[in-house]
Amino acid sequence: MQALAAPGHFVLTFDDPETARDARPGHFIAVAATTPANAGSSILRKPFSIFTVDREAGLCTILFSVYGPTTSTMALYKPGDKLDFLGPLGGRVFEADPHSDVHHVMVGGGYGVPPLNFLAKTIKAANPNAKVTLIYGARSANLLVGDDGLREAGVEIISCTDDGSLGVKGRVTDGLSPLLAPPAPDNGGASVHVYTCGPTPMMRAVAELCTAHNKPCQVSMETPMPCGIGICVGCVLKKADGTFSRTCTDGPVYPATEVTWQ
Amino acid sequence: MQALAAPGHFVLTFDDPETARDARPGHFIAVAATTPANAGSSILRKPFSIFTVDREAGLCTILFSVYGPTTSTMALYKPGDKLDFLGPLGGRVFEADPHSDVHHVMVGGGYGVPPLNFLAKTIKAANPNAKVTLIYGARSANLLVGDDGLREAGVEIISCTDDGSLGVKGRVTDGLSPLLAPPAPDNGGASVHVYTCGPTPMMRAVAELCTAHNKPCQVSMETPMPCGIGICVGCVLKKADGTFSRTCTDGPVYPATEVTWQ
Amino acid sequence: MAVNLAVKIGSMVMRTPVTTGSGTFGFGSETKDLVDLSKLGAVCVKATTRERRLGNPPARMCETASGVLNAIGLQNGGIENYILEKLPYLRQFDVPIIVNVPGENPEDFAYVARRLTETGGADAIELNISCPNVSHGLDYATQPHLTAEIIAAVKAVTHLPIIAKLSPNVTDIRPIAKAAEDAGADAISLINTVIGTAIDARKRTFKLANKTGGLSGPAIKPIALLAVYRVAQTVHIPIIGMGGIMNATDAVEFILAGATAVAAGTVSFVNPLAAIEIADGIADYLTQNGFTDVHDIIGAVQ
Amino acid sequence: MAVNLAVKIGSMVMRTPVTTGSGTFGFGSETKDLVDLSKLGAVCVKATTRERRLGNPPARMCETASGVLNAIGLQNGGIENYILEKLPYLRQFDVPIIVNVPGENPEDFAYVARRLTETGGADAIELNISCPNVSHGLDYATQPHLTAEIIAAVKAVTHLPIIAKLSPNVTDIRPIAKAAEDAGADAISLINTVIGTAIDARKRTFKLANKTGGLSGPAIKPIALLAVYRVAQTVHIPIIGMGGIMNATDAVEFILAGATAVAAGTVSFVNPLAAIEIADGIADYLTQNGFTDVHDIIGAVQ
Ligand SMILES: Cc1cc2nc3c(=O)[nH]c(=O)nc-3n(C[C@H](O)[C@H](O)[C@H](O)COP(=O)(O)OP(=O)(O)OC[C@H]3O[C@@H](n4cnc5c(N)ncnc54)[C@H](O)[C@@H]3O)c2cc1C
Ligand SMILES: Cc1cc2nc3c(=O)[nH]c(=O)nc-3n(C[C@H](O)[C@H](O)[C@H](O)COP(=O)(O)OP(=O)(O)OC[C@H]3O[C@@H](n4cnc5c(N)ncnc54)[C@H](O)[C@@H]3O)c2cc1C
Ligand SMILES: Cc1cc2nc3c(=O)[nH]c(=O)nc-3n(C[C@H](O)[C@H](O)[C@H](O)COP(=O)(O)O)c2cc1C
Ligand SMILES: Cc1cc2nc3c(=O)[nH]c(=O)nc-3n(C[C@H](O)[C@H](O)[C@H](O)COP(=O)(O)O)c2cc1C
Ligand code: FES
Ligand code: FES
Repeated sequence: MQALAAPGHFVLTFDDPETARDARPGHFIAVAATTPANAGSSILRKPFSIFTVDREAGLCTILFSVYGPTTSTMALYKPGDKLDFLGPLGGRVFEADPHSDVHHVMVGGGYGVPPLNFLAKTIKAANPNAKVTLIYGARSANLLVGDDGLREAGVEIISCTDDGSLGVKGRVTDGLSPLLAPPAPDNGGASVHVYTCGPTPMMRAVAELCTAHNKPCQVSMETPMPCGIGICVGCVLKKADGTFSRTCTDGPVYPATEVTWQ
Repeated sequence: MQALAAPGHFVLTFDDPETARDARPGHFIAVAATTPANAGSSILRKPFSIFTVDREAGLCTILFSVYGPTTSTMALYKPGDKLDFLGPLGGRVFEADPHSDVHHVMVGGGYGVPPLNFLAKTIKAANPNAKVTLIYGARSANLLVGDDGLREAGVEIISCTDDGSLGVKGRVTDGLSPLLAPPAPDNGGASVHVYTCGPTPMMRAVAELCTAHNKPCQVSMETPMPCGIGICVGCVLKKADGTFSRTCTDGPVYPATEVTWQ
Repeated sequence: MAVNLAVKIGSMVMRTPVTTGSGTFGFGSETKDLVDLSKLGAVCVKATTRERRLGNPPARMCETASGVLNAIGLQNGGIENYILEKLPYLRQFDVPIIVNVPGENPEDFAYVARRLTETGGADAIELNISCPNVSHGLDYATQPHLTAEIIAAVKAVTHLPIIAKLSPNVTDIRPIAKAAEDAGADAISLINTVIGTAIDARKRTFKLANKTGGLSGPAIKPIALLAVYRVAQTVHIPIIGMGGIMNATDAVEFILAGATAVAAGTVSFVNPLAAIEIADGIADYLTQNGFTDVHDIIGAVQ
Repeated sequence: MAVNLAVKIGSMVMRTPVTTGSGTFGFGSETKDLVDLSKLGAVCVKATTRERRLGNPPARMCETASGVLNAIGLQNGGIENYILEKLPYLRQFDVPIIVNVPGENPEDFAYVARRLTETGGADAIELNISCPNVSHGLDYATQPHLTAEIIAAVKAVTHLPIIAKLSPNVTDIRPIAKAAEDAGADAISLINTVIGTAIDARKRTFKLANKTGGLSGPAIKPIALLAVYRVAQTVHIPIIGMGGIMNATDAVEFILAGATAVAAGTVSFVNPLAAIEIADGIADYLTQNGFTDVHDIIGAVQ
């Protein structure tokens, strides 16, 4: 049920036909990884984005890296173990029209890559001719994970590493800028639509770049989510209108214009 | 490093020449079974009696059953894992003279059996002619553990099960009484020395029976031990003189006459 | 054999002794695909104030050892929004509704209580005089006479059962509980969260934007159990116990300490069905131990 | 580059900012095969009373979620026993000694303080006016004027630094800390344990013979951090922070909150070397974050 995607990274496959059927890119599940051995060490569920779905087989995967009690316990799971999760969760997910003549540009980092991978594949599955690019970043090449099957699906991949060990040296915005600059010579003139998920400072930089270039951008927020189901009001994002929005059930995906970055 | 002794029971072998050299029957170790996956679920160390030692190989074992976080985590240990323990701990341990002409009678239940097994083997190793009997009890036959190698060493074993599924039907005191009654026809007239370890009500019954028959009895107390090293004063036993004694460093073994059973 | 789980809080009858904890179950409709509200002993909704409140800025919550710190800041749509938008969903179910009411002065409390009474918006009113996350919120439950003042103000405008929700952040909770009883409270609920904070050593900042928050979850269970026990030795009105209840065994401990009912708080974040499953578990405990009525074990600890 | 870890508590110089917590490290000699006392910032010994005390009957301790409840009841051999039996071992090491002193009246406190002063039995005296496990123990630290009374009584008989150990079981700890400072305390230590209880649902009894106990360990860290922060905003004398410190990161959080030194309490039960390893970890933190002196981060939380 488990495969090592990169050092410290795992892909966990779980069998749930309903989730496989209903999950859209941006949806997540909330996992409680409680065992007799760790009872009490982590109280709350932890959210993980859907990485891949196989509707026929009724299987889904999540991709995770090991941080604390939940992910450490998940890393110990063996085939046949039961995954205690709620999901698919999320109110507003990524919206993309595979058939429109836009260049879909995804910009991800860290555990923001899995849902973008899902989005890229979903667009390509609906329209193999859609132009899809995934820009993603990491400190170094061996932290880059989550691009499985994308090249095969015809997705262009631009990797950016801080140390230049793979692809563009620099940040994801260094990879993104050329695609936004008008006239966009390398995108055949199509308008660009940006989708981003990853660490907040990265998303903020991406969103501000898009705003500067007047390009639409959807951001998927990764605030901690104590419950994931809308009852704690602990996951909020301050919106541009001054109100607080629950990222779990009102998001996690928002138009960049609705988001304040405080 | 691990073997299943009976359903839910494990024998854990650890490599520590110093403990193997120094441990005497009644000594215990205090285990902290902390992993990233269970951080915080159990704060305190938990005591486990030394079950066997192999001085040449520098190996020791403990025998445990699965209750809470510590033992659940220990049950997951794989060969090569590091055991975080303090020990051997204990101030006063079992005192037995293998060469004196006494009938050594051990009465145990539950996790009281491992240290008595150790004691029985130690006596027999020093004097193969010593007369040693182990009486032990459990609700049913498949909960009886800890008698490995005793028969081979010439120890007489009397098992008592509540349901009569093995040995004497009834409690350990039903097995003990005949050995104490004067004249002791089946012990060749030797005086009897009793050693007991197990649940408090059992030890109390054994101690009171010994007192009634005027036989010496050593009890190994199993109070919870928050630190095991004498600094918390949380493990105390009320002694007959009214003072409180730390079972970890002043015990765990006491002459039955010193103990109050409140 | 069937066991009786029904208890009374003032005139409000609960089919099981387990309610949700205010602020830990929203307004009931959030979990409509997951929870059949009619299986709850009662549903206690999030704090509802006279005016709409936006709440505190994020970060609002963080985890601590066996606990959760929160500083939500009473985000809610206000009483009229509750009556128009939340109540109709709740009233589809045959379950008593407890509305949690904070306020900054006696008039606020009385206003909301009156509107709830006029509109049939509640079966009981829980006066949240102990919220540590807004200024003035906590002050009332720190002084017996202030506690009494709020209860009297609300008592004057409603016939609904009044539940005084008390704070553990006091030197001695007993005189405050006594003042609540004397002022006419029909029940006491406790504990609200324990005040605390968390610091991020790497960033050298507080983890919560509000700096301080309220601690809930298993970490506070020993504090809550003692508060319930002490108050049970002091007053004659029923107690709704809460603080770290994660399962039926925890709930039984609170009942043994003297609680007539209990609330599932933080645990609902992990398992939104907790309040229902805990009630089932209490029934099992009673059966296994030869009791036929939950009243047999209220305050039975030795 | 070497970092400075030394701090001063009144006139007492600690080589590292980490002491042991009273009652969680015995009298030092218990761990003689494990711990070199001279590597500690200070060694704070178990409560020492005028007369010998037997302590409470067992069960005295039990585990709770991320915490430990204790009701030891100040078992100790009394001040003369300390001077004769415990002090000689401690004085073999080059380490300051803090003696924790509880008492039932001002005279008791003063008596023990005077004996310690006459015999060179301590480098600082920690007044335990906050022990929740004996009657009258807690009362002093619940009222500013009682706190001041004890400190004044001790101040009159000793030139040694006086540390007032405060309780978290109060409505507001700030006026009490202020009263301690005004009465002449040289430092404040906090927090003592949080009052609580635990119940065994199966047996329907309290888990502790004393019924109630004091909660320590990671469960109370959020409560302790806030108490330290608030007191640091209130007084100008140094604070020794404690409550749930398990590692150097926890210790840094307390220093950021405003503590000048910290104590390793319950953690010593798990790892008797904790106070030494935590000091090393604080040095690493300072180095990694570009600081050269622990004073640079005292109270630095934003
Ligand atoms: C909508 C959403 C989707 C997510 N999807 C994924 C996903 O697909 N894959 C994935 O691996 N994670 C994902 N995350 C993040 C994941 O939920 C958290 O990392 C979670 O806290 C891990 O739980 P834990 O119990 O293992 O660690 P925790 O106990 O929560 O954390 C342990 C320590 O590590 C720190 N920490 C936790 N997470 C991180 C981090 N990401 N970076 C740096 N420090 C951290 C904490 O502050 C804490 O000190 C997602 C989060 C959100 C909000
Ligand atoms: C001197 C001494 C020697 C010991 N030697 C051994 C030994 O050799 N082998 C061994 O298996 N154990 C032994 N024990 C007992 C062991 O230390 C405890 O069972 C320990 O609490 C287990 O830790 P845990 O974290 O797994 O469970 P905990 O978290 O401590 O317990 C989980 C739950 O199970 C209950 N529980 C714990 N232990 C028992 C028990 N024994 N019976 C019934 N309920 C229980 C607790 O009350 C709690 O509710 C010894 C104890 C002492 C004092
Ligand atoms: C996120 C959160 C929000 C809360 N909001 C409220 C509230 O609005 N009104 C109130 O009286 N109590 C509120 N509480 C307190 C709970 O109702 C309960 O008293 C407390 O959390 C202790 O119980 P627990 O440990 O089971 O959660 C809130 C608690 C949490 C965790
Ligand atoms: C078993 C035990 C005994 C204690 N005895 C004392 C004591 O004698 N005097 C005192 O001032 N504090 C005593 N304390 C309180 C600690 O010194 C400390 O203030 C408290 O435990 C919080 O810190 P911690 O969470 O790191 O343990 C004791 C704590 C424990 C757990
Ligand atoms: S995570 Fe609880 S409301 Fe969003
Ligand atoms: S277990 Fe701590 S003193 Fe015995």
